[in-house]
Amino acid sequence: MTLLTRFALRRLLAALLVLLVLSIAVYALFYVLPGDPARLACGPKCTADQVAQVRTQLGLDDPALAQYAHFLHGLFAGTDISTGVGTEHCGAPCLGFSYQNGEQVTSLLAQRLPATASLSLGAMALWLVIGVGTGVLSALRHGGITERLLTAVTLAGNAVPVFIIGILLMLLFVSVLGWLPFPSYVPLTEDPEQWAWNLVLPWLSLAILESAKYARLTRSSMLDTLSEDHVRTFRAYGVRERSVIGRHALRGALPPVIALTALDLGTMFGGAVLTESLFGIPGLGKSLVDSVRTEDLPVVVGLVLVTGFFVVLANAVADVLYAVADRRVVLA
Amino acid sequence: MTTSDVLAAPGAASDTPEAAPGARQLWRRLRAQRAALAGVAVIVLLVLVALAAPLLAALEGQDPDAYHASAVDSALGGVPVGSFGGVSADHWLGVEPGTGRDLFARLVYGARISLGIGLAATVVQVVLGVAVGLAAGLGNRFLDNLLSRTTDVMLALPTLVFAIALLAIVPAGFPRPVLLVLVLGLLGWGGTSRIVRAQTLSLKSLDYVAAARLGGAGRWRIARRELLPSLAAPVVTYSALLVPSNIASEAGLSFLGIGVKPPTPSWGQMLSSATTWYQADPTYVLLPAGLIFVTVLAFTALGDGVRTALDPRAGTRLRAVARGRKGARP
Amino acid sequence: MTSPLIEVEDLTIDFPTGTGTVRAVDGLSFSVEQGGALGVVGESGSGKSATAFALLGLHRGSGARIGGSVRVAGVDVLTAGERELRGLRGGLAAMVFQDPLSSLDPYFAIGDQIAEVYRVHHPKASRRAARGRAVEVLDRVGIADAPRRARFRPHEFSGGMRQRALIAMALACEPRLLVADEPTTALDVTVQAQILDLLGELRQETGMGLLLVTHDLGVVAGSVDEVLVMKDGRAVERGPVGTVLGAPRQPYTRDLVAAVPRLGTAEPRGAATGEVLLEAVGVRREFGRRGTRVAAVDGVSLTVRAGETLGVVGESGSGKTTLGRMLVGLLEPTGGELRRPGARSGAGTPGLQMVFQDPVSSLNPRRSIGESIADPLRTAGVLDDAAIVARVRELLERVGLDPDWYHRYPHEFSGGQRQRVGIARALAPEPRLIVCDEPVSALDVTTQAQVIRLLGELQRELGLALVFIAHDLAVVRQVSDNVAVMRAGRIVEYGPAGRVYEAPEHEYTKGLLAAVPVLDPDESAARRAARRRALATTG
Amino acid sequence: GPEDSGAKAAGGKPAKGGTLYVLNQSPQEDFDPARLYTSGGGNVPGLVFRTLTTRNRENGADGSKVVPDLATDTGTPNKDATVWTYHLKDGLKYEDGSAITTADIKYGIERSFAAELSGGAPYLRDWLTGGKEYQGPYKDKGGLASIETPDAKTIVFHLNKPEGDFPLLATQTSFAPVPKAKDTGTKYENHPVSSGPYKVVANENDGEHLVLERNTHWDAKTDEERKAYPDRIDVRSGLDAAVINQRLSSGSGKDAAAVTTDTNLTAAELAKITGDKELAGRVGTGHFGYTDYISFNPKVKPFDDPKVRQAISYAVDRSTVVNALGGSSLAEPATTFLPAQESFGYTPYDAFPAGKSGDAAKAKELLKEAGYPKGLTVTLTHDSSGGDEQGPEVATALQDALKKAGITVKLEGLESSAYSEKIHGVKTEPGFFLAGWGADWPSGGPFLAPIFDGRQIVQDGYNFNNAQLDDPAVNKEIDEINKLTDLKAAAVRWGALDKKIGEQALTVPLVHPVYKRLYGKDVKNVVISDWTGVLDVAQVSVK
Ligand SMILES: Nc1ncnc2c1ncn2[C@@H]1O[C@H](COP(=O)(O)OP(=O)(O)OP(=O)(O)O)[C@@H](O)[C@H]1O
Ligand SMILES: Nc1ncnc2c1ncn2[C@@H]1O[C@H](COP(=O)(O)OP(=O)(O)OP(=O)(O)O)[C@@H](O)[C@H]1O
Ligand SMILES: [Mg+2]
Ligand SMILES: [Mg+2]
Ligand code: NI
Repeated sequence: MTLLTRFALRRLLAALLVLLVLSIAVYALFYVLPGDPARLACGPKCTADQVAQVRTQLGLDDPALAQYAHFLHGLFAGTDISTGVGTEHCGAPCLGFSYQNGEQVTSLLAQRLPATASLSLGAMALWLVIGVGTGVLSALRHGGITERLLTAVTLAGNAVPVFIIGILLMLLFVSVLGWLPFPSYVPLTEDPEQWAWNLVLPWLSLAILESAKYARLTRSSMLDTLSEDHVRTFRAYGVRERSVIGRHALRGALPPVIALTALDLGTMFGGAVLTESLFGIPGLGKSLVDSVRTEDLPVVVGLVLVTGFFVVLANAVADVLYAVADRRVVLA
Repeated sequence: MTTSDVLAAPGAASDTPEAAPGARQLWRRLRAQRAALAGVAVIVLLVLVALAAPLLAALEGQDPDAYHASAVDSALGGVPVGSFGGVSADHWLGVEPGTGRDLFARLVYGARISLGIGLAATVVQVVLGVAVGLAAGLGNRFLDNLLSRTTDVMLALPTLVFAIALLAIVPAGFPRPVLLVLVLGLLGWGGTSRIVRAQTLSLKSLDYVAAARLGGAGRWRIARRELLPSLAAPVVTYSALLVPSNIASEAGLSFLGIGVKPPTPSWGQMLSSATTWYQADPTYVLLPAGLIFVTVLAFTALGDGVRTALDPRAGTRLRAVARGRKGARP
Repeated sequence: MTSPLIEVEDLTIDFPTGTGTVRAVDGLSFSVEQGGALGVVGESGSGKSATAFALLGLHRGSGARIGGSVRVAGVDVLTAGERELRGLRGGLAAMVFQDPLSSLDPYFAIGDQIAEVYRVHHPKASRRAARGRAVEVLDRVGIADAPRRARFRPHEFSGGMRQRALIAMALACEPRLLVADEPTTALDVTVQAQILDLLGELRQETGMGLLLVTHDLGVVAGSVDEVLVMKDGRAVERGPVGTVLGAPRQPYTRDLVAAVPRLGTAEPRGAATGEVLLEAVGVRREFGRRGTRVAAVDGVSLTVRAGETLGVVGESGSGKTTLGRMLVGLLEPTGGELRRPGARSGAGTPGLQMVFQDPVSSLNPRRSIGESIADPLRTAGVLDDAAIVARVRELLERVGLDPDWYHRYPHEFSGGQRQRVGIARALAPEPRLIVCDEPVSALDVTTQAQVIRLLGELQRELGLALVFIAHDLAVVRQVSDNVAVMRAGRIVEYGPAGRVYEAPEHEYTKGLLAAVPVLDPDESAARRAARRRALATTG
Repeated sequence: GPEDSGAKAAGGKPAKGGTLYVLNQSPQEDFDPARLYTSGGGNVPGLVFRTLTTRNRENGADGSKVVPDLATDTGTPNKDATVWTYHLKDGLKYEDGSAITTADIKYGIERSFAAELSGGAPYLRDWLTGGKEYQGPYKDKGGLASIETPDAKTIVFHLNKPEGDFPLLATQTSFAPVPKAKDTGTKYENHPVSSGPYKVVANENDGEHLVLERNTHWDAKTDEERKAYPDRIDVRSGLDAAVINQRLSSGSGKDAAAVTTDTNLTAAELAKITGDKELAGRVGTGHFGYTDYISFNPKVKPFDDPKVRQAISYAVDRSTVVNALGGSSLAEPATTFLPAQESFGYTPYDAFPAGKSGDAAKAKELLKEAGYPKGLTVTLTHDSSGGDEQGPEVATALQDALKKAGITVKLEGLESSAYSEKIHGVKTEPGFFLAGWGADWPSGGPFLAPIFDGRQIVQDGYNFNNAQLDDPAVNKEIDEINKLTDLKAAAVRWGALDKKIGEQALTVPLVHPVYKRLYGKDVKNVVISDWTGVLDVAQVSVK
């Protein structure tokens, strides 16, 4: 386990480095972007004087490096901002304040996270069930007509951009059949039943897309383990096929699936932009696109860092999970 | 990066390229798979359509950018006049709502952009990915760490954000398709690089590379002679899956309004403007969606076929000779 | 008398492949009495495993076509229903597979795996009872501290322990027949001897029958009553073990027996007196990072002279390959010094070449063998294209391959042929020293003999020096002038071959020599008894 | 045209009670009266903030009149309309029962000058004496001297120039009272103190979800405008446009009592709804004063040549533009710069009659005269976001129309922010681009002055006088009209001015957009004024 701890620590350090580079990249990018955040924050009819005032207010007059240093300081030590009549404190992992509306970026992120989490976690559960199930089935029926059918179906799922799947699902379930409400995000805390009903279509869209990938991965991984010697051992000892597959083959096939799940979940926590846009889910991805458009640097940096954090974290978790699940893998 | 993760997942890379087939054999095995063959046929057909777009449009007698105010009903929000989205002898596949532009002409012209961007972006991704992956796999620890972390950053970048930002930075005069190729290519090589690095690392430890070193071959020669041919298999497989994902990405960017510039038609752009019309004029959605679907399907089938054809398990194995004490090490 | 334990009649097995069908077993018949022990030997691909698998009906669902009849413990294997077959598998007949690492599920504790199998055949047994049984059989096969070790997972066991665990799994259900498919091929000689001893003891104790599949004639000698020699899916010869090995009737069997390297029969070799080509002084090599650092080679000193053969023996993991790679410059030593008088140092030293252990991974599958051999010549850049091709053809011919095979790819060759290609490649730059890393371990005895003969010829003709790495003491004996015995990264014994083999000084060398299987069944039995006595007194 | 404007009040008598749901796209991120920039005090904010004056909450053209709110009348000007005096009504209270004073109104206005609270309209800064230098109450404790509050009920504004439109400006939320003791600076928006019929009881996720309940201290007797039928108003924002329209059209459950204040029906949705009688009956139509047009910069060749501008004016095909914006029910072809509403001073004219689909022959002729017999190539700058009125749909429609006249149009589509930056910079402004202009209040002044007043050319900020017209005659006429406090008389002169400027072909008016919005089944008393063009949440009832 010490090996594992050290490995985890090393990955963590690398992750921090990656995040730092990410934030620098975003800052750098924003300096070359056309458009003036102060102008965008102030509104089109602001006078030049007003824009200048706002620019000072936002600290955009400072040299680029000073701004970045200020950002880092806020991140590690927190920062204060004037509300006019007093000051507002923004505690230690402070990502700054939105240019657009002066809100703390951390609280903005916290507001968006539940929607994204609802979308990703639900979709994940669904695609794991559909994907792994299909994968196992087609591995078992290897070479048969069932496998070919399943392969065709999964290929098809994999082949369509998510917003088309979404539209087709809406057409079918909302317009033609009328079984489902037109999706509209309702927070879980507000009404769990409505929350689930409204998320069914977004979940399905993502799950159809993703489960295709998982089915393919599970299938090939399963075929690998099914041809492994230890599976043969249990067969040779009269263990039932069901238990050979369920206990031994599936178990061996799972590590890559786990690894991929962690990675996908990471990416998805960064916001499934297209899905969120299509279904109007107020998640991280949607606000990311919005804030890039309004050049709301603090929000963009915050979102990119959160996304990056989840992706890098998921990468590391995937590797650790993989190593734990399969001790044969040497941690490198 | 999704497919890359699958391919680059530890363990998946461990397949030593034993008995891997050469190009001739590859084609023979590919030919044996009906799905892959169908994929190839569809791709060839689509490429032909793209190349002959002006010819096909001329045959129909339509210009992809010409408006036909009379073909749509202004009072009804601009839905095409006539059934199935305004299908007629003049407009073989109907017209675009709101503008009355000819759909057939736009679809065939759109093939140029969609396929062109899909293929070209893949080339950029593969070239960059192979270069970085090889360098990381062959370089010393420092270089490897540097490049691997860079790859991590690439994979962690929210592609869309940077695509939006990059598209905003570049002067408006820059040809948009080229720009899209560059954006997709420059932001999307992480997966390839990871696969290539993993493969390089596992190949590097093989005895034939050691033999080449003993024979006096330098790094570059080893990379070229011993590694690249073996890397070709996973890279080709992966590229076949990259093409459709790039086509889908172009569609996605267009969906967010940052794809090719109007009036240039692309399937993605058509699809994105069609999304609001799916109830009032389903034909308008189904045409580009169907085409993208078929294309992506064809490439995926081809990719799968290549993967199967390259799978050492598909051929007869010479495992028996490798028995003996192999695998004895705990 | 009861009916025989195994009755195989006119067994044929066909495997459909992409290019037609392969007949793996062709009209094979044999039987084994209750409690009897049959050894099945033959070169690779002769159909031994296919036959063994057929006994348990393991070909079902694989697409193989099977003809004839197979009865095991009264069950007609080919026609039995699913249920009956499951009862046979493990319950009446159990199988031990070749590779002990991959034959166990890496994710489950060993005890649990045994318990699972036990409960399949004793559905009424509680989980607890099954676990108890697992500990019991693990203890029986000599796993010390079985209750604790039962909770270990396979990767925490050594190779020998894993093989014992597999045997324990077989024992758990008290089968009447044990089918062991090359159960010791993956193990070191000392461990191999222990396992074979264990099998012998269990037979005596439980009276179960044994079918032992192996390509190693030495292994069958002391372990079975009867031998069946197979070639190309047919039985060549069958009879009591002493008769077949001592006085083989068929020419094929005779060749096979003759090809087995023997400890006692070393050709007299001229003493090496040439110039010193290579000298290692206290060479050391460590792997891993802080905390997990291990010394694979730990202070090795040796000298290789022109025209000499230095044999290096030692069990798996003792550092032989690491040493060999350092000698040719593929690995940098972390300590000590390597002197290569008259040669540049570092990889690509033309004077030093290597033949690799694994014929599969040592040739680039995507390049023709001619190109692979030509590569060092091209890199050198001295010869023009035509001259290079001519030289490669000459080399191919020299190692006994058809020069017209220049454009063939590795997968079109057999293991022995590939090893010859590897030798040709090593010869191409006209080296003065070749390090051969287990060049014959992966080969059949007959092919093994051919390759050894080839190396000997080349050495004589070209005045080559060889460092011959092997785990097989007999093979080393045949070719070496000097021998170094390695253990845990150190050389424990180093000297002229004759001296080391006839009068070993180190306990470890003595143990190794004692564990080498011999062809004579009586001798074999005597040695086993001696080993057991030794154990009894020390343990 | 205005003839079809305004929906009839839906069936049944409106009654008090129930909850009204508002489904919107944009969250009410700014709920601070100083930061809001909405015409006529806004819709949802208008429920919480009362201002000195307010818009007349009636259907159609009547709705573009200004009426008193907190004040007893729409203001008393001095002779040249530079000093405006207001008196408060009796019995005005905040949600906590304390009395509303003119000092609070003064403080509210002063807050809007603070850089911390940026975002509001610029007029006060331009009009109030000393406004340019004032930094807001946080930095400048002394206050703004040009606003006097001789007593708690009187407030006097001193302007630096005559402004007959001042009563219309006084409808903006910056005229809402803010009690200084309750001011929390940038945090005030979380719980602004209500002076209107509803108070904020919940504000989640920065205006994404608002719950408003009756303010018991609001006295209907002091407020003739707001009906305030529902007991509760629940505003849910951050929804996708399609979601909103879909929910309104199915109208199940709570959605039966729902309306939207920011989501139009799209062409595709309209196409579907038109076929459904029940749905079509639940569509409200509104006209907000807005014009989409082509803008020329005569400083850039070849647009310095009036003939070229005229040729383009003749060549445009307004029918394809209308179609691009959703067809004839969502856009009306425009030939005047002023919106087609009396309050703006609409005077019909068509300086360069292009007919329904363009007069290519006339255009070619003009081009030949201008020295381009073989046609010419120009670049049209537009916003690259799809679905925008200045977006690619309109640009490509124009491209196709001009092609017929021998004008090759290259398109330069820019990201929204880059596009605004470029077209509003005096130095970066392209020669030929798409633009749009909306009214801050229904009057010709704010419509024409920023666009054509030479003194409003901004050198180092956002400039809206894109033609960079600095015509003394025009400037003088604008000053003259501003002096008029009779808004009707002023309107007539604005109309005449529009016609006069129109003849110079500095812009090509394309369309006036029309708003079509769905409302729920249970929604009654639908009022859509021409001032806002959208359903007034203060008037609807759900019982
Ligand atoms: N599944 C299979 N498909 C096709 N051919 C097979 C298959 N299994 C075995 N064979 C072929 O059948 C023949 C006999 O194989 P078998 O495994 O029984 O040999 P063996 O005597 O056990 O050899 P070894 O000593 O290498 O284990 C070989 O030619 C082999 O290539
Ligand atoms: N690249 C490496 N990294 C880490 N450890 C290594 C490496 N190569 C070898 N070792 C370790 O060094 C020790 C000696 O290995 P080596 O390959 O030299 O043994 P060997 O005697 O050749 O064994 P075998 O007979 O199995 O080939 C082993 O414990 C092995 O695990
Ligand atoms: Mg075998
Ligand atoms: Mg070795
Ligand atoms: Ni991915």
